[in-house]
Amino acid sequence: MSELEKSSDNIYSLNRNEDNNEMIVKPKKDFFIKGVLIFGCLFFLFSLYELNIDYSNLLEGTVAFFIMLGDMFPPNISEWAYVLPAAIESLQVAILGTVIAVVISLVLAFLAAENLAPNKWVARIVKSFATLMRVIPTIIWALIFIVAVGLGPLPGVLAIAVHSLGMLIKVFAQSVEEMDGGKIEALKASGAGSVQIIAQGVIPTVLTALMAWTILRLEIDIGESTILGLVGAGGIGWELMRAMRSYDFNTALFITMVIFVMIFSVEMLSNRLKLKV
Amino acid sequence: MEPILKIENLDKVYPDGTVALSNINFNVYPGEFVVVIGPSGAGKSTLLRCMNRLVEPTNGNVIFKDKKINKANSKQVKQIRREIGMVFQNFNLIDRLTVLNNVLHGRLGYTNTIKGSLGIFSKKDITEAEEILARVGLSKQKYKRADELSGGQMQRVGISRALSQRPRLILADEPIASLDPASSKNIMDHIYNICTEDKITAIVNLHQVEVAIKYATRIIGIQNGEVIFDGQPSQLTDKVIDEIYHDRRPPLVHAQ
Amino acid sequence: MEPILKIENLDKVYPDGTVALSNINFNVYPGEFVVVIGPSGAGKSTLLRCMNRLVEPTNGNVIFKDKKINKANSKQVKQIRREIGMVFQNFNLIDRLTVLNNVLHGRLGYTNTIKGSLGIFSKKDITEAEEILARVGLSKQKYKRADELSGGQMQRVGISRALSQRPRLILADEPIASLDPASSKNIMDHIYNICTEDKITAIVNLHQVEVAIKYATRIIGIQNGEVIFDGQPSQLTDKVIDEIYHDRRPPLVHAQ
Amino acid sequence: ACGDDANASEGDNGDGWPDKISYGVLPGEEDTEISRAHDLFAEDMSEELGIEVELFQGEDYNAVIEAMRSKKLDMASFGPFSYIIAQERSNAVPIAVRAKSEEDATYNSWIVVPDESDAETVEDLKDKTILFADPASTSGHLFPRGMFIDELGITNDEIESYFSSVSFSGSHDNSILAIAAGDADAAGVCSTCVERAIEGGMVSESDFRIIKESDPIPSSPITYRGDLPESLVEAIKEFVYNYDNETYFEKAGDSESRYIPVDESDYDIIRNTAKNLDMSPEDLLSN
Amino acid sequence: MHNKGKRVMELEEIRDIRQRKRVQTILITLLVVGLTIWSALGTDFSVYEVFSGLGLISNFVFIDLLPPDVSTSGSLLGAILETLYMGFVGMVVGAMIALVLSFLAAGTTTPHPIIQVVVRAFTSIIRNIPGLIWALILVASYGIGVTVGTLSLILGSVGFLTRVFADTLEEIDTGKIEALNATGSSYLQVLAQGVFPQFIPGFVAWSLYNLELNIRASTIIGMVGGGGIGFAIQKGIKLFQYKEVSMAIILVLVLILSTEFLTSKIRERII
Ligand SMILES: Nc1ncnc2c1ncn2[C@@H]1O[C@H](COP(=O)(O)OP(=O)(O)OP(=O)(O)O)[C@@H](O)[C@H]1O
Ligand SMILES: Nc1ncnc2c1ncn2[C@@H]1O[C@H](COP(=O)(O)OP(=O)(O)OP(=O)(O)O)[C@@H](O)[C@H]1O
Ligand SMILES: [Mg+2]
Ligand SMILES: [Mg+2]
Repeated sequence: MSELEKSSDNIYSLNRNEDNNEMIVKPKKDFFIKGVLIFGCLFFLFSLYELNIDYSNLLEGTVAFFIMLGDMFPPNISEWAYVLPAAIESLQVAILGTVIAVVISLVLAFLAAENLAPNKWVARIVKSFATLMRVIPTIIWALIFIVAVGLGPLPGVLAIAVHSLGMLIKVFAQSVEEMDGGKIEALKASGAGSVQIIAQGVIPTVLTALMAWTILRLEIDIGESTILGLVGAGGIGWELMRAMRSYDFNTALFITMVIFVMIFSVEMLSNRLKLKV
Repeated sequence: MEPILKIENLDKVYPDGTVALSNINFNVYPGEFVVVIGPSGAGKSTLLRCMNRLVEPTNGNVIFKDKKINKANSKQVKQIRREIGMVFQNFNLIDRLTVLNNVLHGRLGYTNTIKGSLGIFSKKDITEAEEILARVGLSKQKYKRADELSGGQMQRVGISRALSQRPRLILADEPIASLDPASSKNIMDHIYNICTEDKITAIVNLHQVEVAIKYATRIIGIQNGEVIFDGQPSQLTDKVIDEIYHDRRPPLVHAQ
Repeated sequence: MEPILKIENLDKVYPDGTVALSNINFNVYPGEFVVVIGPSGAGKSTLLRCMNRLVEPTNGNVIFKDKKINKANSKQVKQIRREIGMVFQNFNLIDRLTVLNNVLHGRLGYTNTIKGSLGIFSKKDITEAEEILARVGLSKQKYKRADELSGGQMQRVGISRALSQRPRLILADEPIASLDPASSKNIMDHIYNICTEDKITAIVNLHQVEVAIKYATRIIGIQNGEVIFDGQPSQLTDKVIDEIYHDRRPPLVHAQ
Repeated sequence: ACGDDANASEGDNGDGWPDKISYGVLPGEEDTEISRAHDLFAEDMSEELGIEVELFQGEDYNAVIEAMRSKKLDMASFGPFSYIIAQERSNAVPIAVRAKSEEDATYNSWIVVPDESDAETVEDLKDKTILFADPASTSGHLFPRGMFIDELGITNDEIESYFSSVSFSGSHDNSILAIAAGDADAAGVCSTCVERAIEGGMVSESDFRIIKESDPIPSSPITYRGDLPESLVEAIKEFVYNYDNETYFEKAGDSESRYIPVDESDYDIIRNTAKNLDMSPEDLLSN
Repeated sequence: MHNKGKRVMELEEIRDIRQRKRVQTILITLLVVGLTIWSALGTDFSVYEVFSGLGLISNFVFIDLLPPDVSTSGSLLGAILETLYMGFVGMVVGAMIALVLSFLAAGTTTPHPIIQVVVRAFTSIIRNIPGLIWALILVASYGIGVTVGTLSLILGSVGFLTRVFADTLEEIDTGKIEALNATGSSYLQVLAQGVFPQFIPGFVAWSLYNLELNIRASTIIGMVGGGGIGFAIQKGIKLFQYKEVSMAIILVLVLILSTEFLTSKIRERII
């Protein structure tokens, strides 16, 4: 008993000692963050000034905006026989583009993740490559692929795939990098090879994140595929343009609603999956 | 008796210049239950991880069953690692997989790449994994996801994974540091009993001196990357302990 | 003496049908150090949380200093909560704020909404918070961020936050469950000493029977939502313990 | 590689005809309507020629020109300006335009000002803000710019300094809307686009005034790729010139209209204007 | 005995659940594969065509697009700056609006579930209508130029940020909020002192990421009259000045990389 007492006293004094050794750390004045904040505010004002937005027009425009919204009602569904197949085509373009991107990025992401890549440079190169793919607008990708495979949905699929690839590589690699390194080590320590480590250790761990990103990307891609209609890739984007050009706002609203429903159902799906995974 | 593991003049200097180990020499003989103690930052983890080359030694040799691990090529390293089970402080299980699947990961080193990647294991491996789970009292949990377990249960899965490698040597790096005292005792009992029954050699890093004294057949004390004690638990006097921890002796494991 | 807290016929049924508490009755008198023990899922946390209405009781009354908490409107609840400090298992500090700021959160209930929201506290509150920190040995850490502390230090901040409310009653829900044994002792000592010195009544949920015996002036044993023991620590025989935990008594806190 | 491709798509029709013809349609800027009629046209042509005709509709003439250039597209309809580029870049040859008569096969470019503007002539626009539709628009950029140069006696490079600001709205619609709202002092727009916008209720005739009208601009031609087999071209021409499906022309905007033959020289006026503006295909494609 | 029987049942139950989950996984996989095949058929996908077109792609890229026309970089600089201004203003205004909306939309902080549903529905509409469509509508009502570009970027930012902010808020440790409630703090105090500090890292990180998104989005919005580098790109394409387009893309790349670099520095300091 007395020994126990003694040791516990030790603990106490130990704690005291530890505390005494440390200096009071004064609250850090972080000039960096303050600087960034001030700079951000100034830059915001400067940007506003440079943009030279006409605020009086803002009010008028808003009135016009709501009048226009009002004009759009009720939606005109008489064109459904054209709109729905076009919507389906856009959906197909988005799905296939996303799937291709996911499959390829699953390979490349492991090369881009610094904790798994054979070396740092491979990771950096793959990542810069991914950035470039993201920065080139989908429309330009579409043009590039039209040269290769002609008009139609196919260049749309490819354009979406490449553009998505750029984002998915980045976010997949990030998820992999965020993974607890110990788990990888544990498999390594049991003599597993790198493919096995990825398949049995990394993928199960990051699966939820991958699925979330994939579905988010699908949402974006449905939106993108509507733009691609404009470059001859067909689909619902062209229908929308057609309606807008012929001032058929009621049909335009219907088309917008169809697009909304497509993207929204994917969002719902992702919410559902979040509960399940 | 031939040592199962020989450490010869082992040095480890991390790229940032930290000298984590300097000139470590000792042999471990089959059947020993070695506990490594030492203050935080002494180099315990580094030492253990050099043994299966999760950390690349800077100098010296680590010889496991007459094979120099530090000289082995990547294929040989994998083969050697198969025979060395490792147990981690924070378990390092793959959360979303079942307990059984996690245990079967111990067989990956023996399974061909494709099958292993797809998680296809032989009937025999599965039966064996189930037996191991029965041994650590987790039969009922085998289809649970690893992240549905309590800490103590997770560590038992960690041990099972190591066991399913049918290892000759088990390395455990603070296997009980993130467990509550009750689970700690349970885990140490399991490691100790299994190693004794199966004649597996064990090297365990521990912070808790009493626990070390209770289980070890031999204790190695490390400080500043050097072995400063190597002997029987009975030889570990308070003076020696004080020396190992300087006056940084970790608080004892008592609430009362 | 008037009881500070009266629990009358308290029931709690969760929306999913779980009966967490049924017909609990007891009084707590000023200065008592009550420890509530019981197996996991017995309803200890539910009981404690009913006391400051973080959980809405289904039936019965919780009367704190003659005010029925369960009948109070939201403003009154806030006033009552100000006088009841609470300490949590996982500390529940706001990570990115300083230790001092976290302690000052205990004063929010006394500070006007705007000032409190902006984190502006009176000179007096600050001095007092610093005194409390000095008491628990954290003067040097007061400007550190809460997430830079060790678990034991975090819990001391948790206690300080509760103290800065100048509470009449402290509720602590397994305050040491996520701490190592050494820090556990330290924390229990702090809670005990402070409550004794300041004459604060304490109700503490614990898993560790020995710890309960060591500190409690009174022990309440709960099982399946019912009080099955209420008495002095000395009355808590092994037989009673067995009964409380059925055969699910938690393993003792010994590694040796 | 290109040659191989062309061969690859050739079927076993004795005359080296391809398996199918792909036909790309852009909405010409003077079109009164983007119609659903093209499906019908493609179907009828397919029936007549006995080979499949695949139809692509889009908004972006770069896509059509590039596809034709890499021989992924056999026939296309272009706007006047995009046609002269397509001729240069993709070897496009014009066949016909859709119109009621020769005279009707043209449209105009207008310079318009807001109704309340003081400007009566182009000279009055000095130091005012000018809006073009989009950089590649025939009637929304090329011709208005040409008119400024002719009327004001300045060079192409002086345009930017002559006016206070010169910018692009992106489309004829945007331009006329901006004029109606008084956001710009003048704009170059196509006559038919404005008429369409009035019909659509976007602007009213009283919102703007026309201060200058251009020479007639030939309208949008159907073209084929120059290296199609002679016999196929003949068959296509015969089909197009004799095409008289009332339903089609009705849907396309005017049941009275038919396809009227055109040839390269009909577009010389565009080429000349473009040349004056350094926007001829040679200038654009040289870099 | 009885006990044991019950436990065995449990084990089997768990196995059943596992098996059901496995069946579910297989079904989902089949569904995805099925959808993919359906899409491949619908879009006439052919790997052969893709690969046979590679030569044409390289022709186009290396002859038409490259090398970039450096001489135009001067005139493009104004456009890229305009894009930056638009993106930044869109981000700041969008983040401010989203900040308020997200507190209403997150389950953990909303004052009332009905408000939560309304705000969520509202932002979902904003988010799920593509930026291009917004731009088309906005151009029709506000005219052309940077106003519309900025407005559609604000709309896009509000839609995106409200969602991610709300998700971040919902991930916040409720225990900490409870701890403040237990001290008798008021709703606003809990938000300001308990929720907000935890929310800051997410707030900053997502806002900065949104800046990047905005800069990229403005290349599309510019095409329908929103101004900035997007319009320059569009103009380049239409006039077949592909080398100018590639120059513009390089400028966008530089801008994105520098924002990425800066934002990662800021993120490091704040988290
Ligand atoms: N990757 C690394 N890079 C640089 N230095 C490292 C690295 N890993 C460990 N070190 C340093 O090497 C020394 C030994 O570390 P090691 O982790 O082996 O100690 P330990 O005895 O296991 O400590 P603990 O009891 O805290 O786990 C320490 O000073 C540590 O900071
Ligand atoms: N929010 C809830 N909804 C439904 N059931 C709940 C909820 N919270 C707790 N319970 C159930 O109420 C019972 C009592 O739970 P409580 O957390 O009070 O037990 P405890 O004694 O604190 O257990 P432990 O020692 O594990 O903390 C348990 O059966 C638990 O599953
Ligand atoms: Mg260690
Ligand atoms: Mg509890």
